[in-house]
Amino acid sequence: MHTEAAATPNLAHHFPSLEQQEHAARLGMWLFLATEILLFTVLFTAYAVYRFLFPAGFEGASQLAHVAIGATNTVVLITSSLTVALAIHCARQGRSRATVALLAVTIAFGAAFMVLKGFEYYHHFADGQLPGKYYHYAGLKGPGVSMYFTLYFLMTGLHGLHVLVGMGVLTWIAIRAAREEFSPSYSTPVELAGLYWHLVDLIWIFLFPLFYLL
Amino acid sequence: MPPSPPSEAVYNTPNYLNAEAGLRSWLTTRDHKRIAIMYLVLTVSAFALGGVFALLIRLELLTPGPTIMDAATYNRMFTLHGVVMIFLFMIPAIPGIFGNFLLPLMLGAQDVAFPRINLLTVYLYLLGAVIAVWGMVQGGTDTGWTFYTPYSTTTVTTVAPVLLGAFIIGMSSILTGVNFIVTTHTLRAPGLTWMRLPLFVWAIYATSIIQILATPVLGMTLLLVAVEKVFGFGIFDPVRGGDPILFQHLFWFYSHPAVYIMVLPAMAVVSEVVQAFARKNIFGYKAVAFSSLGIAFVGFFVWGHHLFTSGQSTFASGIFGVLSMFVGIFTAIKVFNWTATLYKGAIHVAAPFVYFLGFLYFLMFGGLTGIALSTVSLDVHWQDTYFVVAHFHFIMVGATIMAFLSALHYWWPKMFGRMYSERWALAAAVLVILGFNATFIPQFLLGNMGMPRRYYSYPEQFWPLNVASTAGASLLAFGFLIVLLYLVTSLVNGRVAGPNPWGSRGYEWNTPSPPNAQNFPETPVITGSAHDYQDELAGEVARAH
Amino acid sequence: MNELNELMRNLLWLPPQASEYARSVDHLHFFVFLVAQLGAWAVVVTTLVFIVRYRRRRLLQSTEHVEPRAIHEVVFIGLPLVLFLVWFAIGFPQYVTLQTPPKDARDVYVLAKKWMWKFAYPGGPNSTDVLRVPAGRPVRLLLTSRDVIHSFFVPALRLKQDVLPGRYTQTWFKATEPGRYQIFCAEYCGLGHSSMLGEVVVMPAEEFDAWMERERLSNHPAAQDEQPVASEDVDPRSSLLEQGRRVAVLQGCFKCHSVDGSQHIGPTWLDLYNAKVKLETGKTVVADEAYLTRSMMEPNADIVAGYKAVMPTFQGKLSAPEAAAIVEFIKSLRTDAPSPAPQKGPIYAPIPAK
Amino acid sequence: MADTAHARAHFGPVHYFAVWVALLVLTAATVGVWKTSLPPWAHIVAALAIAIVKASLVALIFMHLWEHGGATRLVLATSLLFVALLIGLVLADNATRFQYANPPYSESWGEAPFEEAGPPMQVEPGPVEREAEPSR
Repeated sequence: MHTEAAATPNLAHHFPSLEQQEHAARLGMWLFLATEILLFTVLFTAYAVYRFLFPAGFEGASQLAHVAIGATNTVVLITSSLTVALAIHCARQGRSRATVALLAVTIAFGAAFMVLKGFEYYHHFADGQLPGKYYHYAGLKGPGVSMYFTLYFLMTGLHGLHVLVGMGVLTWIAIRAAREEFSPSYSTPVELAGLYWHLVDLIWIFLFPLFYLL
Repeated sequence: MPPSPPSEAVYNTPNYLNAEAGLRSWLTTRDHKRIAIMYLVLTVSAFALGGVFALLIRLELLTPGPTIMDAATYNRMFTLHGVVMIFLFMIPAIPGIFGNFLLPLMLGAQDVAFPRINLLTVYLYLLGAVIAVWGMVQGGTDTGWTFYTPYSTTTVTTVAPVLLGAFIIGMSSILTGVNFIVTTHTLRAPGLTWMRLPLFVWAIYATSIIQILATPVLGMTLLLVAVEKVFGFGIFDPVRGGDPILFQHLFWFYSHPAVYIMVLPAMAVVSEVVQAFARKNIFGYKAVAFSSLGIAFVGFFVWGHHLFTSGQSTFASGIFGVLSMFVGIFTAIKVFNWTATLYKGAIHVAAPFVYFLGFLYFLMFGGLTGIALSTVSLDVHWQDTYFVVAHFHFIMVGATIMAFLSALHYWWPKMFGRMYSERWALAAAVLVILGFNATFIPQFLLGNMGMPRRYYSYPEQFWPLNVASTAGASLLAFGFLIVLLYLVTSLVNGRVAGPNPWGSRGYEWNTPSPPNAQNFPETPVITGSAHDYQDELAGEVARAH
Repeated sequence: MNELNELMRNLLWLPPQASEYARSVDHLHFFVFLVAQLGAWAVVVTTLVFIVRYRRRRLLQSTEHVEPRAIHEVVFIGLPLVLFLVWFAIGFPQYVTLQTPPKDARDVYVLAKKWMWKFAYPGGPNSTDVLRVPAGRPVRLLLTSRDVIHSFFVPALRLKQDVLPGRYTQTWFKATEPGRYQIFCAEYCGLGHSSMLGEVVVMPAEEFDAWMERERLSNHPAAQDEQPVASEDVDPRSSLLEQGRRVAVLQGCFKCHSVDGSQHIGPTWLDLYNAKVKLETGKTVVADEAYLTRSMMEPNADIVAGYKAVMPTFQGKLSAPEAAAIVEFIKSLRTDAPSPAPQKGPIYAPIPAK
Repeated sequence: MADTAHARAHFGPVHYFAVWVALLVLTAATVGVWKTSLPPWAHIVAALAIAIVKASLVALIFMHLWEHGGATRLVLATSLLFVALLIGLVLADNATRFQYANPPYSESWGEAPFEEAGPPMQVEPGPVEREAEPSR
C-alpha cells in the first residue's frame, strides 16, 4: 500500500507515505488553529477584565445589542458548519459535484452572516455606539460603556475578518474540487479548510452570549 | 595512525551548496539547509546592526551629560537596539539557522515537513524586518522594545509600523514552530524513538511549543496598541477606563516565555557540544530532555514577576514569585547534568567547548541573578535599573550568544565543509568572554547603586562604572570582529574538514560535509542513541589535531 | 555585625540604608549574594577540575557509560529548590510589609508628570521635587500620574512604585536616618526621563512638625522648590507651555524667530509644527518634534530654503526637558488653536479605606 | 469506500445532522435562559456552560477530534489550558489589587471618593446612566 502511495502525484518527496503526509498536514493545521485560539484569547482576556471591572457598564451596553440578528447569525454559522462537514464527507467519497455544491452553500451562508453583521454595524454607527473616543450615543453613558463597544467592534471585527478569509479559502477549495483535484485517497485540503471554518464557528459560539446575552 | 587529511576533491563532490547555481536557485530554494544559510546571513546582519546601536549607546553613556547625541536620538537608539536584537536576532537566530539545518539531519529526514512554508518564513522575516527598521528610522520610534502604554500610544513618534513589523516577524516565528513540531512528530527515521531523539531536537521542540502558544498573544497585543495609536479605540487608554497594567500582563505573557525561546535553543546547542567534546553520553538524558519541556511549560506561569512594582496585587506577585522559583529548577538540573557529563569523559578543549564553558558561566550567574530578582523584595530595588539590564544581557548575550558561537564553530565544518583557524578561534573566544564580563559586571553594580535603565544622562556618582562598561563593550566588539574575519576567510582558504572532523557521534555527522542536497542517499535506520562513545568503532575518522 | 553590614554594602556598591526596611532587604541581598556565589563557583571549580582530570588522551578515546541514579537527580532538584524557596520565604514577607501601610501612617499625595514630581500634604503645603518627611514616623504615599507611567524610586529606601495615570498606587516607608536622598523616575517616560529627579528630605520629627506648622500658617510659598500645586493646577500641558515660553525668552529665541507669523531672521514658529518645510537642499521635511529638537541641537543640519545658516547650536545649553518644553510651546502656536478650556486640578479628598 | 484511506472515519451525515439539531436546540436554550430573570452570575454560568457544550460538539464531531485524538487532541487541550491560565491569573490580579489601582469608577472603587473634585484625570463620569430604558 505504501509503495503504491509513493507513486501518487500528491505525495511530496520527503514523506514516506500519503497517510503520514496527511497526518502531518492535519497536525500542522491544528497547531495553526491553536495560534488562532491564542490570538483571540488576548481579546477574551480583555473582555473578562473589563467586564469584571465594569459590570454595570457592560450589562447596560449589551442591551443595545441586536439579539435577533445575533441569534440569526448564530444559526447561520452553525448551519454553515454542517454544510462544510458534509462537503468534507462528500470529498472523501469522491463526489466532486456534491462537494462543490455544499461548499457554495457554505460560502453563501458566510456571505449572509457578513450582510447581517453589516446591518448591525450600520445601526450601531447610526446611533453613535462606537468604540472609545468615538462613542457619542446619548441614551447610555457611564464608565465601561465605550469599552464594551471597543471590544465589540474589535472582536466581531476580527471574527468577521476570519469569516472573509474563510470564504476565500473555501472558494479556492471549491474551484479545486470542481477541477476534480480531490479523490477518496486525497482530500486533505478540503478537510483543512473545513477545520478553519469550524474554528470560525467555534469563536462565534462564545462571542454570541458574551456580547448579546450577558 | 592518524588518517590522511581530506583533499579538495572531497570538497568538490556534489552537495547542497553546489547542487544548483545562481541567485534564483537560492531565493526559491526549499532545501532546509539553504534556508538555514539564508537565515545565517540575515540574522548575523541584524546582529551587526543591533551591535552598532549598542556601541553608540555605550559611547553616549561615556560621560554623565550629552556626549555624542541628544536625548531624542538616544531614546531611538535603545529602541532600535532592543527591537533589532530581540525580534531580528535572538528569537530567529538559533532555530532559524541551526534548527533548520540540523533538525532533518538529526531525524534522518530529507527535509522539514512543510518546505514551502519554511521558505515563506524567511520572506516573512525579511518583510517584517524591513517594515520595522524602516518604521523606526523613518518615524523615530522611541518607546523602547516593550511598547508600554500609554507612552507608546501618546508619543508623537511613529509606532504603528514597528508594531506591524514585529507582528509579521511573529508570524514567521509561529510558522517555524509549527514546521518543527510537525517534522519531529512525523518525519523521524525508523528506529528513532522519542527517547532516542538527540537532546538538540528536544529543546528545539520545546522552543516551538512556546513559539506557537505565546507569539499570537504578542501579535494581537501589539496590533491592539497599533489600533489604539492610530484609531484611539481606547482599549488600554486610562482616560476611558482602560488598564495599562493589562497591557503589561499581555505583553509579558509572551515576552517572558520569549526569553526561553531565546535560551532553550542555546541549551539545545550545548547539550550536543558537551557530549561531542567530552566524548561521552549525557548524564541523565531524561532529566535534560524533560527539563526542556518543563521550562516551556512553567515558563508560562511566571510572567507577573516583571510586574512586582507595577501596581499588580500583592497576591498575584506572591503567586508569580513562588512559581518563578520553580522555573529556575529546570535550568539548574541542566547545569548540573552538563557538568556531570564531563565526569569520566575525554575532554578536548576546542573553540566550541570554550564557548560552552562561557555559556555555563553566564547562564549560571545570569540565572541566579534572575532567581534573586524573583525574590520579590529585592526586585523592588532592582526593577528597571541596570541590574536588570545586566541580568538579561547575561542570559541573552552571555548565554545565548556563547551558545550561538559554540554552534557556529561546532557545525561550521558541517555547513561549509571547511575548518577555520583554531588558534584565532580560541583567542577570540577568550576575548569575547572577557569583554562581556567587563561590559556587564559594572552594570550589576550600577543597578545596586540605583541607576535606572534608559537614562540618557546620569548623576556623576555613576560615572566610573559607566566608563568601565563602555571600555568592556569595545573589547567585546573587537572580539566579534575577529570571529567574523576568520570565519569569512575560512570559506575561501580553510582546510577541507571531511565528514566528521570532531569525531562526533551525533546523527548529523553521518553525512558528508557539506551534506548532499537529499541529506541521506536512503532513509537511515537508527539502532542506538546518539553520542554513544562506549565502544571503539572500526573505521571512525577524525581530524588530526 | 554593623561592620559586616557596612563591608558588604560597600562591596556591592549599595547606597546608604535610610530605613529599617532598607537594612532588612540588604541583609537578604547579602545572604542571596553569598549563597549564589558559593553555589556558582562550586560548579565552576568542579568543571575546571573535570577538564584537567579527564582531558582527552587519545584522539578517538572511548568513554565509560555513566547513568545517574535517582538520588543524583533528586539532589540536583532538591538542593536549589530548597535554597530558592528559602530566599522567597524571606523576600516575600518583606514585600508584603512594603505593600501594607500601617494605619497610623501620614498620607502624602504624589503627582508625577512629564518630568517632575509634586507632593501634596492633605490640608498642608505642596512642593515640587522635594519630599519632606519626618524621621521615625511612617509615611504613606498615594501616587498618581498626569500623563504616562512613571516610577517613584528612592534607592536609599530600597523602594520603588510605579505611578499610573488615572488611578492610585500606594507604598509606604519609615525613614530612620535624617538626610537627603535621591528620587529617580525608573519607568521610561520620554525625553526628560533621566532628568526627572527629586529628593527625599528626612527631617528630625520635631523639625518636621515645626516646618509643617510654619507652612500651614504662611500663605505664600516658602522657597523655590515649594511652589504650591494650586497655582499650576491647570492643564499640565499649559504649565509646560509656560515653561517653554520662559526658556525661549531666556535663550533669546525671539531675537530671530517670531510667534505671530511675521518674517524675521529665522522662520516663524506660528503654525510651524507639522508643517511641510522646504529645505535648502530641495528636500521637504515635516516639522515634527524630532525635526524641531534637531534644529535646536544641530541647526545647520537642515537649513530652511531662503534662510541663512546663522543659528548657533543649543547643544549643552538646553537640557532635554527644556528643549521638549520649547517644542511643546511651538506646538501650541497655531492660528486655529482652540482656547484652552479651564480644567480643574486634583483636590485631594482622602481615600476612605486603607 | 470504507476500504480506502479513510477507513477510520466513523462519522457520517446522520451524526452531522444530529449535532446540527443539538446546536440549534442549545442556541434556543441560551436565548431562553437569557429571557429569564436569574441573578447575573447565574446568567454568566448558564451562558458559558451552554457555549462550552456547543463548542465541544463542534470540536469533537465536526472537527473529528473524537476520531483522531492523539497529538491533535493534545494541541487543543494545551492551548485551552493556556487560555485559562492567561484569563485566570490576570483576573486574579485585578480582583485582589489595591482598590484604587484599578481604573476609576470600576467596581473595586466602590463609592467613588472623588465625588466633589473628580479624579485626577478626565475620565468618563459614573455611574451608568441611561435615558430611556431599552426594551429587552
